[in-house]
Amino acid sequence: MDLAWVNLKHWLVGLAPAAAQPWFASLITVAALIGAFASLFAVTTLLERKGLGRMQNRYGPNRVGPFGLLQPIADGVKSLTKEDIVPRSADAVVHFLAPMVLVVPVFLALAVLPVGRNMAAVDLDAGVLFFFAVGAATELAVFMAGWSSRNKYSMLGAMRALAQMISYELPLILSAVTVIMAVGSLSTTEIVRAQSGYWGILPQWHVLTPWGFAGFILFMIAAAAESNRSPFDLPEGESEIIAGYYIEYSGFKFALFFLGEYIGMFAISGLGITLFLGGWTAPLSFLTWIPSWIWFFGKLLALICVFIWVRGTLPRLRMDQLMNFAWKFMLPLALINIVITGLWRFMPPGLMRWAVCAVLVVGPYVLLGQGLFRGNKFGPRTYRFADS
Amino acid sequence: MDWIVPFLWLIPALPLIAAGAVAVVPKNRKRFAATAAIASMVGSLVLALIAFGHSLARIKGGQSAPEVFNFRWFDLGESALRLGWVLDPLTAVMLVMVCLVGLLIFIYSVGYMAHDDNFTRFFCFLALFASAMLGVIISNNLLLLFICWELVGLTSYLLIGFWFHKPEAAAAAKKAFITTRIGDLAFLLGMVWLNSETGTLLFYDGGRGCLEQGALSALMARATSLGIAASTGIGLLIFAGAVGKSGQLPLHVWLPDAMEGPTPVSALIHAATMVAAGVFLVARVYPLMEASSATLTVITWVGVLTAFFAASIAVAQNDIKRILAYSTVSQLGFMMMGLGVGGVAVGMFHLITHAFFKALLFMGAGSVIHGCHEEQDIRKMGGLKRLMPLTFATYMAGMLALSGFPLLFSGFWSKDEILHAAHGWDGSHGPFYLGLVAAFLTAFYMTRQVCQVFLGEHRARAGGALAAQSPCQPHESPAVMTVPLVVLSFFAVLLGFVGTPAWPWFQQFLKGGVAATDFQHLFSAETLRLIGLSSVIALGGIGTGWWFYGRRPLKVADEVDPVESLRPDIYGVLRNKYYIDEIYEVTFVSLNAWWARACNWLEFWVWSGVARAAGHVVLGLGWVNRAIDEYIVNLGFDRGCEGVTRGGGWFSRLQNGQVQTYLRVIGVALAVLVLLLIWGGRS
Amino acid sequence: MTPLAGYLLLSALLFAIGLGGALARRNAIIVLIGIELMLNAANLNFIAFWRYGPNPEALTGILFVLFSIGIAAAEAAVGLAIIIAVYRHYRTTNLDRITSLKG
Amino acid sequence: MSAGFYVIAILIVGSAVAAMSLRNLVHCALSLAVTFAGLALAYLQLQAQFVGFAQVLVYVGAVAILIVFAILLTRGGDSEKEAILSPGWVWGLGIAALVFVVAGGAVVSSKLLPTVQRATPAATVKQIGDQLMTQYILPLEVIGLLLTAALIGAVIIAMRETEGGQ
Repeated sequence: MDLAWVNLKHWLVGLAPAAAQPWFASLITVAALIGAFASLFAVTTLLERKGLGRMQNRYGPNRVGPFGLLQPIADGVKSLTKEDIVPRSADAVVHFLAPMVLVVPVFLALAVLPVGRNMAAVDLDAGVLFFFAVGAATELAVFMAGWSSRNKYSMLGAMRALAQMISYELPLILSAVTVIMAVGSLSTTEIVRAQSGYWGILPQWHVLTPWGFAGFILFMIAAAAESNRSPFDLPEGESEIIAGYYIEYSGFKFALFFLGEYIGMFAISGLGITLFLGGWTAPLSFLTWIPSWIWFFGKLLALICVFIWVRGTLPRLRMDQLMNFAWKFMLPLALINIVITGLWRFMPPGLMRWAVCAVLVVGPYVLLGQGLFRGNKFGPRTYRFADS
Repeated sequence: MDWIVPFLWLIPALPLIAAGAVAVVPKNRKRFAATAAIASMVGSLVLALIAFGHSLARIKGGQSAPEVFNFRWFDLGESALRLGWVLDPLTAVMLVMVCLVGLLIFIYSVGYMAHDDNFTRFFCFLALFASAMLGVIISNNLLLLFICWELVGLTSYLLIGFWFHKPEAAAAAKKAFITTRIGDLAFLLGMVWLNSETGTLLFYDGGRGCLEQGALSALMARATSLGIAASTGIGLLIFAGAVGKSGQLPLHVWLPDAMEGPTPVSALIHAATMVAAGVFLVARVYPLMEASSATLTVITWVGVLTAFFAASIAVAQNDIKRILAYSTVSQLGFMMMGLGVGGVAVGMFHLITHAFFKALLFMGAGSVIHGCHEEQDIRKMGGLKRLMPLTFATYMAGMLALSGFPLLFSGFWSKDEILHAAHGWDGSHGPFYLGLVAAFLTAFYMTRQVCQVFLGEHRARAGGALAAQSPCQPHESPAVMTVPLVVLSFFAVLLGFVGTPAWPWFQQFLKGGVAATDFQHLFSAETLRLIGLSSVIALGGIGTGWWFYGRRPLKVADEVDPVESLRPDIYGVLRNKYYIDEIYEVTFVSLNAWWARACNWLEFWVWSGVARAAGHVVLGLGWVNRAIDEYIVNLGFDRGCEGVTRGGGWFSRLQNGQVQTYLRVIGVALAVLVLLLIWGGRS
Repeated sequence: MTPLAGYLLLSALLFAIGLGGALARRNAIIVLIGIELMLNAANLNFIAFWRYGPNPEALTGILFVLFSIGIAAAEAAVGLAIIIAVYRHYRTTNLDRITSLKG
Repeated sequence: MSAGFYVIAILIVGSAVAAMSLRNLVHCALSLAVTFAGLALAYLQLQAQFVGFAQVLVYVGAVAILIVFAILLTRGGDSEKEAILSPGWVWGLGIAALVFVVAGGAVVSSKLLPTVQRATPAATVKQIGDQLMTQYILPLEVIGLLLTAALIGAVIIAMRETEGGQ
């Protein structure tokens, strides 16, 4: 059961002629990845709309199919059949290319995630670096979309998004660096293997160490910002700049952007799971009989639910708050966390190491938070009125 | 207590941590800053005392080899860079001295700087300084020593310029930094040379260090093209670094100006510790210095000349801190001379005693300045004996120690030791006699200073009328300042007894031996004669000073100095410090400025001018041609003229200020270069 | 043609394109882009020599390129900052109009 | 010479030419990003995986974005109204062609190039890391210092002067 999908692939590859087998294997892997995550995308849109609806005391979609379960299909049909509008003054080529440049790297990034035992599409020696490298390409796509539309709202949205993505990329990568330091490898499969042991019944996940916990929290906050999720959704804030860099997109291109955003969120959550939550390993030692890929997708769904929950709960940040938070809070903490990881690596195992590292994690958090709030750097909202 | 050696780094680390902590707290957390700095110094002092005790116990056990802890810093290709720390008697003594004096000065600063807005910054720098200085002391690698040495220089710069809003302070800081850099450059060269000769910069490394026998004999055998042994050359270069840092001739000019810094800084850095770092450096690499008599001769002469010059300058100064500054330069000269003629123990003994009594004098001066509301001119003081009794008593102790008052005070014994060694030096008797004169002058100017500051009537008001009810009445300083004074004066008096000829404990400790009481030596005829001579010199100096200044104190501030009325010409030379600053101004500084101007001129007129002139000449020819053309030959030469004009334009286009044109030339050059390479490879 | 020669030619061509752009265009930013291209051409050379050179066990080529990438990042940051400062002063990025260096 | 090489070479050269010749600066920058990506592919082709990913991360992710920002900050996002070539552009192109001919000639005519095909060298991340932390530690530190200095320098240079230094 654990290796069901792997065996299925081997069986399918065996059907092809010998010369074409490597190509065929790649094709199957790619198709499986795209299929799995695209259907997860469909499920997620429904889950998000339903979940948000419940949080806001309404039903959410409930007309198409039983309990509105067929809503994603209806959405898909709608966006595919809609008219594709390109503004007259837009830079047509760049406008056309932007969604592709967004979606392709995002799918590429999925390739290095081990979604189950022996189920990484490619097992790269520098997997994590690959992930971040292709992730960097999405910034260019955002800029292309915003600039080519010749619309000041989309330009503003693109600039906001760029500034935000660049700012949060630093804590994102730095918090991932802790894991790389601890494991001593950039390979995602290696990182999962390093977490596959158990202390008694508890798993040896990185999130269960002080630095890992701090790193995980930092990583997920930065991930929310990187994928433009609430409360960091300024680039597409509907109430401020309508929809940010994809105002001028409609129909299929808009759907591609939508898809790209969600797949990006899956990819980055998947990386978070791989780095901190033990990848496909079971959370308790007596649960290992459940197939590994179920664990991975279960964790992924759980994280997605957290994202939806956060979106339904927190208000949007202001631009200066966003920047201050990244540069004055996240970045120093991520740097301190790296030092603590080094300390953890060189201290002898035991309760002492735990206590020291925990204190060192909590101390800067409290101090920095206190200092920032006292300086009113990102204090409560202030209001300015037009006539004053 | 063997654990102390690997953990020696804790001693500088504690103040460093304190400096870091103080650096990040807000400006108004004065109490935290002072507490952190002082606590770190207490911790360092405790560790230093442990190290001292450990060293003592080892010597008692008969082991005298330095203990080292070396480790690999990083690999550089094939070779590894190794650092380490060393614990030997020299380190132990210096550690205790720096920590103790530093601690007292830290405490004193709490009072002195209490009203300064930048209190926390001050303590941050002070702690950083202490850390760097302790790093200099413990390092077992010339490179590590150099790093800390430069850090010390940096903090000195920061602290001299602490009141950087005063232009003099900023200028003095810059002067100090640049002047010492000259010496440091030589130091760096010496270090590079040493490394290339011996392959290591570790002092002691189980027989492979650069101060150990193997390396030294190789150095001595190695002759250079200049006809001197490599050991001499390296020794002299390293000594040049010490000259810069310790304010010896001819690089002493920065030290008196450094008195623009706050007084605790003067006491800590420019009297007790940092300026002594040069002396310490010479003592640390003494095996290298000892390897060639030429080096020792240079050290001796530089030292004694400095001692004499600075002492004579001090006679004619009126700024209370400047007198002490020149006195410091002079005493550092004594130390150098002691190192040159008598070895590590002689120089170091004076260093230690001097550190205590000079810190005491500076802090006393600070107390006086504080009490007199930032007045520094001794002519405007006077009569403070009544107003500041505690300061007066402690100041007297320091002054008598510095003057070398016979038998009781520490300065007497250490200076006597130096003179004794100079007397026995087989090079020349010159240093001995010059040293005697310097010692006499020392006693004289200190007496002058004390008489003018503390005796007579207060002269702050014009005409000498003392307004007793004035709010500006001089007052005694708070206890936080006077208590360190009392502690220091205790040491200033008693410290001499650890190194008397009868019981040379200190000297033996530095040599790694145990001292025995030996009254025979004390009462031998030669010793007695020299002790007598020193006593006469010191008492003579004090007496002469009293004759000029004590009998009849100044009445008004602008009265002519008695010595000046005696010999105005000499006094004028001395008051202007032999015009050394002025000489430097007209030689080095103006040479530099002239050279810069010349370069500017060359750049503007020659290089750029050639291009322009070429253009203009050809253009001018074109103009001439056109004139001829228009008025004489008419249209005949039109085309030729155009060609020439274009040629001129082409010349001037070579320098058109456009980056791309330059880039184009580079591109052509690149192509030519590749062609040349191919050609060269073919043939 | 061996693979090494192919990569070297590609690198030379890239270098020449960068140089040509840097020499022929008016805009300072394009000139900077040209310089980036030249740098990258050099990097390609290093990697090609590492891959096909006599001693690929030594990672010198790769490490050199890593350092070169770091330096190029610094260069781009400083260069663009200078361009922005110059733009603020002259209100143009046209190199023909920026001739303060003229003698 | 594999077909992959030719594809990559055409991609690199074509996008580089575009980056150098297009009228719109943003198009130039985007072409430059394509060139960088093509170079990264070339590195992958040459088995230098780590360098390839670093190339994408630094150049496409940072340098290209930086250039785009600079273009927007200097209002170069619109197509240029005047001529894009500087007056002496013929000279410039000539020199560039000269450099290419000379360098290419050197490569083609060289007899020093090894002709023996070697086994693919392995450069794992671990090896690179080990080398960086041992033999090349000093350059690494220097680069770190350089980047810090460049960061501060760039901020200072680009900072507005008008808002009063204090």
